[in-house]
Amino acid sequence: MSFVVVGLLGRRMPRLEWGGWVAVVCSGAAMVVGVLIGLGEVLGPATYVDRRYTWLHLAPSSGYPNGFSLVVGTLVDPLSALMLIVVTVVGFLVMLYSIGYMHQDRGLPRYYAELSLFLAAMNGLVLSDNLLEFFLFWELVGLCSYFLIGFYYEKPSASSAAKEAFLVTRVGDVMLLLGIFLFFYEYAAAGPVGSGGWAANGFLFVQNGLPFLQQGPPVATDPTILTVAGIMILGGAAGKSAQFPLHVWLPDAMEGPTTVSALIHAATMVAAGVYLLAVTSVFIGFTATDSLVIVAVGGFTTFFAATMAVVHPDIKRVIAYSTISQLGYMVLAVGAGFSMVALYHLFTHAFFKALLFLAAGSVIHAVGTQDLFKMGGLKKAMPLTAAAFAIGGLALAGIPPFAGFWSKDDVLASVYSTLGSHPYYWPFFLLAFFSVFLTAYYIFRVWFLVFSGDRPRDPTLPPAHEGPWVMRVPLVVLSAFAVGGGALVFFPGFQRLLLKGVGFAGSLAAGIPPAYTATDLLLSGGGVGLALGGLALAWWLWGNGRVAPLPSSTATRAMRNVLLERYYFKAGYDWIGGRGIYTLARAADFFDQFVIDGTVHGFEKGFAALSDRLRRLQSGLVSDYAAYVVAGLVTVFVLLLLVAPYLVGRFGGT
Amino acid sequence: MSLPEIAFALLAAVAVVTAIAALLVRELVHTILWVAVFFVDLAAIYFLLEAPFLGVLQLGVYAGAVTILLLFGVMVTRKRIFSREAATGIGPVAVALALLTVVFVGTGLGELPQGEVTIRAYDPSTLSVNLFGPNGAWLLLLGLIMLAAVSGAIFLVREGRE
Amino acid sequence: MIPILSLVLATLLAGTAVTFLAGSRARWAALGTALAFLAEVGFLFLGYPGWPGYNGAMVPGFADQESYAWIHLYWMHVNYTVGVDGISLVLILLTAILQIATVVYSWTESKRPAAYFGLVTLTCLGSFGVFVALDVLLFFLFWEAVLIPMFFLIGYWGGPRRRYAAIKFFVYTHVASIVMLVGLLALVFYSGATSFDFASVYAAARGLSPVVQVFLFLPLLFGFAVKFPVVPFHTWLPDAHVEAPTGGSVLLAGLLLKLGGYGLIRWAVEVLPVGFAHVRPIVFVLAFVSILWGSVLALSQRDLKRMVAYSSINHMGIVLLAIGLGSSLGLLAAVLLMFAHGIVSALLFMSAGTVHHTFGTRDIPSVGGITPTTPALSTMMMTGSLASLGLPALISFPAEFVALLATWEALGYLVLLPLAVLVVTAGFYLWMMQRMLFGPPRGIPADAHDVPTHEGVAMGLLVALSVLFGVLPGLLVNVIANSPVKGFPGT
Amino acid sequence: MTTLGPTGFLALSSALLGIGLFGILTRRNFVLLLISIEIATNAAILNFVYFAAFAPSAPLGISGQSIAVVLVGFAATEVAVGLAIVLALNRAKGTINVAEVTELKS
Amino acid sequence: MDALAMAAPFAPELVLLAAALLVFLLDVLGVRHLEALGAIGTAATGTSLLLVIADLGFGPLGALRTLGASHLDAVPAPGTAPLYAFSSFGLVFQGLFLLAAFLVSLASLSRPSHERGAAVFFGLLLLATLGMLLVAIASDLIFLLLAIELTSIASYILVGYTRRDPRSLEAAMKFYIIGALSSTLSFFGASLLFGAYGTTNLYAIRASAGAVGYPVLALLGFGFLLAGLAFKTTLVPFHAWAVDVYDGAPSDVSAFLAGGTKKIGVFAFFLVFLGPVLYLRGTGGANPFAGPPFDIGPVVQVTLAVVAVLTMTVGNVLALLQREMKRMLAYSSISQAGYILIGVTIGTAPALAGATLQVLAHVLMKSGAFLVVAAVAGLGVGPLIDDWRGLGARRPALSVAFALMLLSLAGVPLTVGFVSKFVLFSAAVQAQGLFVWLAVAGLLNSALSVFYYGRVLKAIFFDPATPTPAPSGAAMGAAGPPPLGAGGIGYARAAAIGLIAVAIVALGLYPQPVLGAIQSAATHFVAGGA
Repeated sequence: MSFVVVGLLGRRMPRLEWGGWVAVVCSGAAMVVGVLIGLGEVLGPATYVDRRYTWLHLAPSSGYPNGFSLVVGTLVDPLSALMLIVVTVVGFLVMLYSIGYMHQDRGLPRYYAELSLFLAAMNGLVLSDNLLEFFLFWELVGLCSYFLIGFYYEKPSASSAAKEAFLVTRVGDVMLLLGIFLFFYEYAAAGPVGSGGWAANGFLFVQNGLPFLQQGPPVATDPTILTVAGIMILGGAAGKSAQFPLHVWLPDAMEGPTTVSALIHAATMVAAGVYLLAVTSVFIGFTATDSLVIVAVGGFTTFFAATMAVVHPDIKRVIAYSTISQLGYMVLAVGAGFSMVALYHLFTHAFFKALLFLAAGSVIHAVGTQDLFKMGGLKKAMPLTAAAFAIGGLALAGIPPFAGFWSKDDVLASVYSTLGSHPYYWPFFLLAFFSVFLTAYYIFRVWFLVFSGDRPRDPTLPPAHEGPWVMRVPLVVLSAFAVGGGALVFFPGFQRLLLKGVGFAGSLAAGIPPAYTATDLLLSGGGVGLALGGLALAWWLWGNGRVAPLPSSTATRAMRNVLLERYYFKAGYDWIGGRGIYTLARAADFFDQFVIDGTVHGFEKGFAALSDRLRRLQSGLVSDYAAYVVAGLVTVFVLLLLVAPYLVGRFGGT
Repeated sequence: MSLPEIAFALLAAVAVVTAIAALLVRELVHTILWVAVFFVDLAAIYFLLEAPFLGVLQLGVYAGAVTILLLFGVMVTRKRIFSREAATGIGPVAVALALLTVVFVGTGLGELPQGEVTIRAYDPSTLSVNLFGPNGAWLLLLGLIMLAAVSGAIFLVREGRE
Repeated sequence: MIPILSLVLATLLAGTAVTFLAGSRARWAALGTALAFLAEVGFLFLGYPGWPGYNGAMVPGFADQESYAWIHLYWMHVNYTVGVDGISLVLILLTAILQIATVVYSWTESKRPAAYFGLVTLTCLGSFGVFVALDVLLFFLFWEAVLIPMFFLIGYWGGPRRRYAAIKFFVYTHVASIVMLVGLLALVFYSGATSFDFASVYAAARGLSPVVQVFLFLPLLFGFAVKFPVVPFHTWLPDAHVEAPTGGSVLLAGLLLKLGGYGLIRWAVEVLPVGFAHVRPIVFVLAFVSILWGSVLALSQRDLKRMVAYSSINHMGIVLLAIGLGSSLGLLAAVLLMFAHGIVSALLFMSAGTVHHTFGTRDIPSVGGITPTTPALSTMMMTGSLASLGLPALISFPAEFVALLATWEALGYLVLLPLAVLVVTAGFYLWMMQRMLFGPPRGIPADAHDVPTHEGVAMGLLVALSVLFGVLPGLLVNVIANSPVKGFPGT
Repeated sequence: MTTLGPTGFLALSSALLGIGLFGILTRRNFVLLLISIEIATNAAILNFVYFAAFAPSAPLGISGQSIAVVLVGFAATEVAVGLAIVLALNRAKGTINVAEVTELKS
Repeated sequence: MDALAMAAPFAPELVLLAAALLVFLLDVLGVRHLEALGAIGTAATGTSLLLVIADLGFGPLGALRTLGASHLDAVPAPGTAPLYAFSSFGLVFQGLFLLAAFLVSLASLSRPSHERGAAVFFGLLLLATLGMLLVAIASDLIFLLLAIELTSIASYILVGYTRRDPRSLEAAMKFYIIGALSSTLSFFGASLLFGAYGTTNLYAIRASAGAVGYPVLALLGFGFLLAGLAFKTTLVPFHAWAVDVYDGAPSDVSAFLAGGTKKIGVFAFFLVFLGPVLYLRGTGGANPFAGPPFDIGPVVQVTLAVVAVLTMTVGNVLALLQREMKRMLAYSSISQAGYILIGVTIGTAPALAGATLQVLAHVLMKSGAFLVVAAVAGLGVGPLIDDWRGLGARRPALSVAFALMLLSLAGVPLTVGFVSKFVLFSAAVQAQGLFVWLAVAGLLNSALSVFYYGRVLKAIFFDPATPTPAPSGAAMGAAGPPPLGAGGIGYARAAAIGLIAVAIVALGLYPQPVLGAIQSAATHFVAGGA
């Protein structure tokens, strides 16, 4: 059934303008199927549909008494159903939006082809029934991301950003790969299934018809390896989800079309990292160290990215930093042991972030620039967009009753609930908590800069207007999700999706649905208050179309520069990658050419010199030749009578 | 010291001296003379060793034919007859090498039974029986060598008339 | 039974002869030969267990074995013995594919075409021979027989420094062969094998003491390592690759390097398991150094071909590593990786060749943004690069995946090194793609046009294959896995 | 019956050999080279004659003298060939000084 | 009838002798056409070759067999040893010698027909060949040395045969002086051996080797012989003459020297040194220098091994930078001698067989190479390797043939040069122990040799032609005789070269028939059967 989805999307060779419609129709069909599957899981009892095909197989031998096989297959379970809904719905909407947004671009067939391939791969990732296949699609998704970031490949910055994205996520991928190896080698061998070790079992999420997650947390054999495995998997997730310190690529990835940013770099692909953590948290049960590291990464990233978003003048980058920040919340939640909460936030975030991006896209489409300080007063020309952006912003900022409030609040609440037993989480919780304020501030800074006021700050901007209906419809639909998506959690079916998805029964299900005790209420209130404060600050600073509200004192300027330069991380990486490694490579090249090859040439030269020296003995004078003969004779005698007897006596014959 | 030994010592000394003299004198014609003496001296040694046939042969072939051949060669290339022998660059090395060879050969002597050794006397008839009998092939080969040498030498020398 | 292997040899031999004599129609002769070869290889595959559609029982040992007396002296029995197992079969398939691709790619070669195509065919003949030979001398003969046509291909059709490169190539590999020959001879005579046959040597080598095995293994390792090539014996490779004509580079990278891997598996690892086990640390060091060195150096290259050449060193380092693991999983990975690298490096070298004659240079910084001008070329180039950096659904991925998996299994955290190098590998390919394919157009001559048809066909074939086997690696794996893994401890 | 100790005898033969070698190594005149070779050859001939005494049996010993006879003939032939070469060389290059005949070298 | 029966085994030798005499006779009678005399020489060597092959018991030629099978490898009764003996090993070598002579004489049919002295050329060629045949049947040291001298003296003249050419005469002079010196050393060595063993019969020496009364004297004798024979075999450091002589001599003669006469030294080495190597074990003797008693056999082996390695290495190193083609070939010939010496050093039947095959290969390769050089010189190409540039494009067939010879010299597979080295070095490995290092040294040397052969191939095939192409056959034709057939090379020479090229490949692919004969011969020889 789900292969149909993949298959449908796999057929992707749209041509010209209406090729986009082909893609839209395909993704629409995929959405229908995906949503149907999702609904099936929501409405009915949780089912696990697993189909498997052997991809690579080694017959049993002495090394592998049970043989060794790698399989591919599809697994539909609550978790994947959830993701499937997100992916297909957002995917369809973005596709639709693209029709309007991208209509004047060259290379449309390529765009739709790549986007479709991405959707196919993303679905494949979601539906994978084992880590190998997961990894396979994971990489494919990364590839599509690479292509789409570099869509405007004539722009050096775009191709450079694409490369950066690929490379940075590659670092994560490599860690993930090692994590996979570690995890299965050390752990599944002794796991609950244990019918001959990991080699026989492959990398399945599912054994004996049941997912691992249904079989209870297994016993770890070597906690060290498990810890390392967890950190490695976190590394993979951090790469994909742009967590510190592998976050640098995501802002640059905004070089791609906005639609791509919406779909890939906000809603789906970047969430795959969180999805990965959620999946694996279920069946490797991160150790305490792992959890702390994950919490630390998540909490710190949340704050870290939010600070950078505060000052940035590029509309898309601000949203990108916000994505990083929000992903940080999710990672934080996973680390604290609340995967379902993370997924919940993932779900809501996908919609409102896509909404924000699409709205931003709409703006960019209208005014042709991404510079916030050139925009202004667009509220009148684009009321729908302004509204949509506001809804998205509110959702992001966590103002009730928008979707973001419920999930973010849930994250904070659930993390807070662990603070008692894990005091080390405190600083990260506080960072995340304070980030709520920053979030509200930066997103509304954007809103005010773009929409409030009467006229654009840069008068040369073309007059703005709303996009065609294909662009408006997705905005509306997503706005609806952004408003009401959060409340879905109060539906039991959706709850079950989250809970079953991460394989925990009730006792561990704190936070789903949010339980509002007194503390929680205080927390929520505090959060909302912070958000409102941020909003207010934004209004106070930017509310009426001002250009530069703050005096550029030295202190703020320096800080601003640091933030704009992203704490010099990018420069540092560039230095390492560009200067450091390249210099090393040049040095190695020098070594290769002059030392290794030079040694060989040295032999050559040595022989040549010897040859030359010997050649001079060939003087042409026959007496010399006779002298050689006599010298040879004497040498022979020396050998025969002195050297050889000595050698033979010494070494006892031949 | 017995008489043959005294005779041998004298003859040997003469042989050595003449050989060295032949190589060191400055004028080629004198060299030929010294060589002739050297060959005659050797013939005497053969007689002493009770190999009269060889002695005669030495006189005839070496002291006679070879000496005359050498003289002939010297005469024909007479432009150079009285020229001084060119200075040698490897004199010391040559002496050293020659001496080393002599030393090594000399060590072989240490093994030989010391003291008097009786020289076997063979009369020429025994020799000829041997020479034409079981070892006839040697002479046959010598004949072939001479055939090749003569035909080749004539060819080389005849060239001038072309 | 049809002596199918001899038939193939005869086909190739006749093909070579006909090609040499065919004059201007040589390319047709070469193509015909290649196609006939491929057909016969297909026949071989159908008869081999593991291939879909095979219905016979799995035969341990070698299939299609033939043996005839060749040089029989009192003290040595050399036979003409040929046979295949899964490992050789896969590499033979690679030979056939690359032969066709090379011939098609070089379709318009105008400089002495008869000789060119003849030498190409001869190279493939030699490679085939290496893969089927089951006799020490026969193996060595074919091994060396590959050298000579390649020497001429580089030296006559190559680039500006071709003569130097040709001689360097020849001398390096010849020295290695010689050391290897000593090893092989010692193997025969020290083990007291009754003949030069693989089976005989294999059986006799069981009785050797560990010390002797180590001493026999080392020269063999050296001989094969140069061919691989393993750092620090690699410096012939960049020069040879850069100077060789495209067809030559393709065969060099695609086939010749595989000879080293195959030789190591067949004649060193399988025959001398104990020696191998003792020498493994050395093998690992060499492999790791090669992996690291190859990719770091690739990073610093400006010449496209040179970059690909160094990446070959990197990949073959992984092959060596996989072989060194001494597990059947590692062996599988090694063979798979060799096949993958054969296809991918061929594709990349063809791309480089096309870039060179389309844009007049291979200097990466001086050409850029070629995608709008030559979309087909840049697509295929991109596919090649991505395949080479191990992207899933392309051919290298399953191979590298299994290789790393096996590495982890055997070496634990040491796997971090090849893993980390994967990033570097991705780095230089992406850097190259960013520079050459993307960005604003730079250094593109006015008359530049997309890939010529014949080159496109050749490259397209390889692209298709890399996708096919990337998605369905099982096709090859089953064949490889069905070859009895000889010589590993416990088997 | 003559008796003669080997020491002096072999001293003579080795001395002659040494002198011959010395001559070959140091002389530049072709004719002198020929003479040097003859001196050395004569040392060998002397040896054969003398070692006849050491042979295990008389019939074996006689071959020493036979060899000497043959060698004398051979040496003469060799000298003849050498002289032919001297003459040809003298005609072609106008010199018989080997130090001046060094066109072929290195 | 009795005389006839006595003479029958010597049929090959007699054919040559008769032909030589016929040539001289015709010369005297005024018949001086090169073609006529050359035809006699070619026919004689060819016939003789057939007779030798027949004597070896080669089936189809059985009718021509003149040597009774019972005479072959017969062990002579002690004390009655004649000066000669028919060993199958010797016959094999006779075949090799005759092959070289046949090829050279065939190719020489294409020498410029206006050239003077055809009679001397072919007559001496036949006499030299006769000498070589006699070497191969020698069983007596003096017989051996005299036979060598026959060949030597004939070849002194052959080298100086182009009488007007000062280079040729200079070569003859050097050849003569070093040759005479070496023969003196050989005879001196023989005299010492005669003193030590009381006989000059090699089989007797071999048999009584274990009971030598004066080991040091014997060693000295072997040392002198080593030096003397090394001259012929061009071992380092007794090699220096060879380069100049091969360079200065007419190329056809160089072919004969390198491919033919040099090999008598090899055979002589086998004949003389196999005894000490194989049998002088445990005989001991007071070593005047080193104290304790020692085995002579290993001592000789060590010495031979050193000389072998030295020869290979120096020959190769010297060839590296050589710019003249003939000198390069000469040095390569020297290094090849080193390989061959390995066979003697080891002294086992496989080693002997390998060395013999190497000799065969070298006969083909080196005489072939020099014949090509002669042919190319006839096309007006200069003596430097650089002068050969672009020849591959102009004369593809000739170039390919030459390439085959060079590749074979380098020991590249599918050529006979490879098979011979393979058998030889595998024998070294088989002998185990320190002999393996001989194989390693040999193989490394053959790797080294690839450098200079590769350089030549590069010049011929890769380098562009020299800017001013030398005048071709047509231009020369205006001044001299009409151009020769086969594109200025001459049909006979082309045939000889083609024959060699084919043989190189054929034997490289399927050496079994020849190798089979060689192995049984070598086995007999080592076993001590006369």
